[in-house]
Amino acid sequence: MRNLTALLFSGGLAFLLMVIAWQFTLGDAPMLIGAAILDNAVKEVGAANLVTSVVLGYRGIDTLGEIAILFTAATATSMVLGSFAMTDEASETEQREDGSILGSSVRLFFPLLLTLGLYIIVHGHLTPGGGFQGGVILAGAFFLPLLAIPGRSINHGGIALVEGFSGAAFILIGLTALFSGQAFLQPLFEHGVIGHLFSAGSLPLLYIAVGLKVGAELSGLLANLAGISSHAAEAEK
Amino acid sequence: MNFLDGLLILSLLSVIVTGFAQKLRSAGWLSSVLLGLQCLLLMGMAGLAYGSPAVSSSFSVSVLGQPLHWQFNALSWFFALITLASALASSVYAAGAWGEDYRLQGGNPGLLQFALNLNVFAMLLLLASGDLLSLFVGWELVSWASLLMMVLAGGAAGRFGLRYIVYATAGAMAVMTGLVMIFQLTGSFQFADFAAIAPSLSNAQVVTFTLLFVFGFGVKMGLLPFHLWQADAYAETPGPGAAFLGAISSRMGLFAMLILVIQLIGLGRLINIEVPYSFFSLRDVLMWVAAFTIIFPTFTAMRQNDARLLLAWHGIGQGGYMLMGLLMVNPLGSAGGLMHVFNYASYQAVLFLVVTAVIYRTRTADLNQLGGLVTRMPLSFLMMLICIIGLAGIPPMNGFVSKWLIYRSLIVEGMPLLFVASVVGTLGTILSVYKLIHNTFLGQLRLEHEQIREVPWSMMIPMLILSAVVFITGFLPGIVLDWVASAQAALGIPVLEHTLGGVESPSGNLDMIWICSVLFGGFAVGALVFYSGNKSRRVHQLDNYAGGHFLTADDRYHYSNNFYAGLMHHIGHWYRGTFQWLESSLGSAISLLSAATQMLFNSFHPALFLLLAATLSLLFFAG
Amino acid sequence: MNPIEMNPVALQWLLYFGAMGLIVIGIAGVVLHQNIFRMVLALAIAEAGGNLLLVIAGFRFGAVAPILQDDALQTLNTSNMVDPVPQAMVLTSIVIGVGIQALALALIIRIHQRYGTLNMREVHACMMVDINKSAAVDDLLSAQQPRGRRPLPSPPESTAKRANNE
Amino acid sequence: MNSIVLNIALPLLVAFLLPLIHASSRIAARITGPLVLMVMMWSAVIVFKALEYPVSIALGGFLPPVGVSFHLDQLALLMATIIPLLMLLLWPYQYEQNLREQTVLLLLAAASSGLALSGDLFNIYVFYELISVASFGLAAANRQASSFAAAFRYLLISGLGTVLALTGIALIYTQTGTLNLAQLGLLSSRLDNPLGLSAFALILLGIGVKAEIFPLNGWVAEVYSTASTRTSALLAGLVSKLAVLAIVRILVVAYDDSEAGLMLLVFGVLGIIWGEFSAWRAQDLKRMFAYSSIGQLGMILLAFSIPGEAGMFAGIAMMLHHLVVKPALFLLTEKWNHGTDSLRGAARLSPLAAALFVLFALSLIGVPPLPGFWAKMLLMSGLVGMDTSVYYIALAVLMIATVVEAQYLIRIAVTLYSASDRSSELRLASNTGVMSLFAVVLLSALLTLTPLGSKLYHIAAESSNRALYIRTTFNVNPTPVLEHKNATQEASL
Repeated sequence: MRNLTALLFSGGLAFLLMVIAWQFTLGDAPMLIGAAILDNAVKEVGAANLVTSVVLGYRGIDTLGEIAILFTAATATSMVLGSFAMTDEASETEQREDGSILGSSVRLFFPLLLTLGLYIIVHGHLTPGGGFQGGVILAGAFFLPLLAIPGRSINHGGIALVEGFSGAAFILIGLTALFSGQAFLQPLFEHGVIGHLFSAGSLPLLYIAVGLKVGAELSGLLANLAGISSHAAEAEK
Repeated sequence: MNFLDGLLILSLLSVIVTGFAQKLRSAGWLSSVLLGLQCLLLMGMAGLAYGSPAVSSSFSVSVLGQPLHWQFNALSWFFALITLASALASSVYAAGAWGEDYRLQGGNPGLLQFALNLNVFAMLLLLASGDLLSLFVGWELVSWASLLMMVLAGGAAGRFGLRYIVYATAGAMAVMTGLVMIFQLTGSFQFADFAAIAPSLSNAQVVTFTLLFVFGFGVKMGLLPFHLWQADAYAETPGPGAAFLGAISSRMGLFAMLILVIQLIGLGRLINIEVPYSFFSLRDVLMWVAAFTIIFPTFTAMRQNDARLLLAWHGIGQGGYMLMGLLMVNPLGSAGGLMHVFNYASYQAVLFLVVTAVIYRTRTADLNQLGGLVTRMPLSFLMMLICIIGLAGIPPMNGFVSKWLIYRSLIVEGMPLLFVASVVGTLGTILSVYKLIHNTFLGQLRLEHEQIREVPWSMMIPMLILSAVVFITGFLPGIVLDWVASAQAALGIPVLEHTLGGVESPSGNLDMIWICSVLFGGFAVGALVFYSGNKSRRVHQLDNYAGGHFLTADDRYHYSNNFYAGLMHHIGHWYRGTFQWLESSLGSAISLLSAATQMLFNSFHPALFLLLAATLSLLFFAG
Repeated sequence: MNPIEMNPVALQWLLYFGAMGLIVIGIAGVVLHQNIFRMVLALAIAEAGGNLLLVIAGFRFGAVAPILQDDALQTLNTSNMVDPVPQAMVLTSIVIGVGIQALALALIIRIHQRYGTLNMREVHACMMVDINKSAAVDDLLSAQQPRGRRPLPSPPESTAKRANNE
Repeated sequence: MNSIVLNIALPLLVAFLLPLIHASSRIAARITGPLVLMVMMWSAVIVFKALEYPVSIALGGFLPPVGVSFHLDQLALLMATIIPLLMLLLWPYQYEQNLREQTVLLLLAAASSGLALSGDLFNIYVFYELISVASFGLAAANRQASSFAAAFRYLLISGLGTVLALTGIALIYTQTGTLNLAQLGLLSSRLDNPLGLSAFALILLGIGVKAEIFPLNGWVAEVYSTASTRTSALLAGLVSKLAVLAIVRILVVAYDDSEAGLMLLVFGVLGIIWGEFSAWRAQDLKRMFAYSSIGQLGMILLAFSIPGEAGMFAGIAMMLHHLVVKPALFLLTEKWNHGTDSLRGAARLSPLAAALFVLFALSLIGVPPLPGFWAKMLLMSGLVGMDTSVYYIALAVLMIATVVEAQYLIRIAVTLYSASDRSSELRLASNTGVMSLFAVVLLSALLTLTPLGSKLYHIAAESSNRALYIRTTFNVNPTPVLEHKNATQEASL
């Protein structure tokens, strides 16, 4: 009965949403603020990647909120899963062998991933990608050994340090603008030559902060989830 | 700073003082003194009752741009007099021996005095209201203050108090709806503004307002479908509190209804509105509500076996007379209604106090456990006798005058059916008060009550004074009729022409001085015959025989259980508890609804409702 | 096939149907599944649908991604680009989704540990028992609705004796 | 004016650094949180005082509508002041091991301030999500199995709500191509069609999860009865109001004079019915207050569904009243979390707490002259003023609900004061101090009713003025608040 109702209403919802969607014409975006941004972003922000100029410039406060959400989620997760110490205990009890293929490939991949991640972060204002994407790759780099090499644990103190300071750096850059008489999160510095690595003012700095923050949060999150789940499996046995 | 300011401030002070002095031994006397001072201040405004213009309080508050102010006119003064007098009587009663006893029983007499003062303050505030908003504030304060009084006793009282507050809140909500409707019409809460637009209201609006206000204020009065809360709640209130509440508290509903329905909307409008498909006008409907309010509770009272319940049920019925009288255009009727407020308060207070005195001595109010106390507590008996004569509306007591006025106006106005209905109600009253005095004071004395004595003077004096009032205002009704006439004038309805001894008007004449003289002359003749014959012999109360056999005190020949068995044989099947049934059905329905609503919160998958809501609201807009 | 070359109407069908379909599939999935882990997966699907819808909002025929590369860097021609704002918003909402999902997984781990089940019905029942216990209230779902605990009737003497003997 | 962003930046900054501060000095970590909240309050008060007419500030220096803007009017700043204040009152001072909870609370403070100030649709969504995630964390912070389950169920509903809200935003963006509320207001004719209204419905449902809107509030009772009382107080008192505020902002600015208000009305009425009737049968205090809070939120929604100043005035008044009363009532349950039957005689052991309960209950029912009465009267007056049958039905529901409310609240009061048949073990609630503070707030509101009323009226007049909002945002000729009104006109109902 419940399922039937749910199905019926899901069908209804789908139909109604399609009715709504059908009133749009594809590719006919009104481009109200979009056009304004496309016109002015190069002048105002100076980043080759216009999405970045939106993410860090026009809607920088959203990005701040976003990393705050990630941070909150990480904090809440560790609150739910307990203290960091538990993961360490769990890893001490691990007795599994280190698979040599996995181990060596991880050792191979780690620096590569690290480099790739950093590259994507640093070039966020020029090419597709940026702090978030790069941050995820960084987190992947740190998470791989955890999966592949048993007994390996992540340095949570380090993560806390990175996540704290990178988040703070983002806000401090914003506050610097505020205290120098501009608006909060207003891009600083000269724009430079568009398309160059050192351009777009403070945007690359912000993206580095975001990248490190995201990387740290995600590694912390993943480590927490991984650690506690192996611990739980242990407890069930 | 005029007398009204003084009165209100003193009243507020009394609340605070008695609130802090609860634990004091002398809290009762303190409270009595404070109430006495308030009475004096009220007397300072006595000019109101003899034609002085209304007194306005010199302070006013403005809330949300709406001024609240307070004033006293003859009507307010009349009600305030009753309030303060009954409060003073109750306070003195509770201050002395009764309070000590109450403390020993585990009660807190200081708290009772506090509640009394709080009620008085709330009522004065209501009576002094100078606009609709202050009226409502006062109204709510009265409601909640009387809740405090009702739940003092704890136990079942809490349950009854809760029931009361549900009714009261429902009423308050109706009143508030009416008030905000008025506000939306006039843009203010002033009486004058509403009175100004009242003639131009459409019939539908008049009906709405009338129904809202009659329901809202009628709940407090115990008008018929909403009367269930009253008897239980009053009966469980500690004795002096019950006397006070019974005497005046419900009349606040009448007061507010007078202002809104009779003064502001006007009876003329009600009479002109026909109920569709009938020959009734809206006014007639209300009068029949009043008539049924007289009959049903009175006959319910007859079946009660607890003296307090019997009195409390009565109180509901008497409210019907007042409303019926006041709904009459004739000055006789409205004067009767107003005077009945005064009269009823005087004897109802005494009756509750006497019953409390009986409880104080015997520890029971069960009419099957009492009897023959007349020799033990003769003064109490006398006072109860005076008051039940008043309650039954028999000369020479004051109750006769007000009921006569009402009956007379019913006849003059040509409403025979209503007249019959109210006479039937009076019949019930007589039967039930006879049951009260018979089962308490007459008949066989119980052995365990042989040693009890009359109650102490601290309890006796308030009762004596009030009984004297019952008698004097019966003998010289002109005293009260002066006030009543001024109150009528303040309400803007026709004024009764009266003399010191009664009424002298084209609609009818009544001279109580003459009636009383004849009556007491008759009594004197009877007494003369009795005492000159000198054939009587005094025997002990337990010295009885029947059919040639001596009866010991162990033989129960006091006929109390299933009183009026013969009558009940005929009318007993009419007692069906329909209203109780309606009330409990309503309660069950709410409970059922509540269970249904809780199902949402107990559903194991609340996200389903999100899906439902999303689909339905999209359907609403996009579909 | 290059989507730009597709029939615009067909493309519209595909994209909007895809987005709305994902949303509805996700919501229906959350409602229909009893396994709480699957619910989280369904939630992720629904979020993907929402994100897709956002991206479509900025779509223009014949436009390119809003990134100045190669030639465009010289000409700074931004006229034939898609709207960059939805892309930024999608980035944000994806990250939000990740945060929520991580937290959900953490909660699932704990729930599974404590209650030993992933079935929503059982989890709910266990939770209600816990809540009622901590609130010292009789189970609201039970039929013993009249309030106040009624003592159980004492067992008939014969059974009590038998129980003692055994 | 720009300094108001500190209310978001500062708590975020400290929250990010709190683990590091904790690592270096525990004492510093303990005092940092309250300190930050005080600074936030101070900064909000300063801006509030300096504010003569609404101001819009552009974040990142990009003028609206292109950039994100904050709309600073009296309502927003009032909320921005209340947020840190309430958090200070409900801060977990006495617990050790609460570093993460404090972090999350700071994040919540930042997000709440952001939500109150923001003037951009997507920015509102982001801050709303931050509030959501923080509240999931707080709901689970108890670390009981039941609180994990409740938090998960809460997360699930909330997550679906997020999807709906995001869909709504996407629809609006597709339709108008902008996210700025003021610009949406200019384009409101494009939104006053089935499509725009559907988008509003979706956003309403999405944000409504926090606002305890009727069918989306399955989580309320569970979370409030499993989370710590402070969390419940915060969620019921603050978070729900902020969600309502966000909805109202969107409604007033972008959906003026449309059917959208009707939806609020319907949800409000259903919420009242569901909440109050469920509370009628609730058998423990926490759940009773949770249900009652649903009912109250319904009333608030109902108030906001009345268009114009009257509705805004009533809504703000009810909101503030509930914001004071409900947290206080929740604090009461910290020690009294038992079936209502076992509360018998508790007043003897904790007279102050019982008296406070009665005070709050009376105000909640709306007994004059307590503030709750005036708020309710404004609401009723607004409903009658609409003079439409739908609103009369709503009025009838409100009346019945009030009676039900009176019944269950006074039932508890009577139970508290009735004689106990056994020695009760219920002691004084430990938070009587904080509760008394709430009572002081309530009573001082009573004493300053007239100035407060006129102040609130001005706030309402300002925030219900759509043209003013749009003008402010585009910074065209900033004008005194009530320029269009007769300045001497007294606040009236």
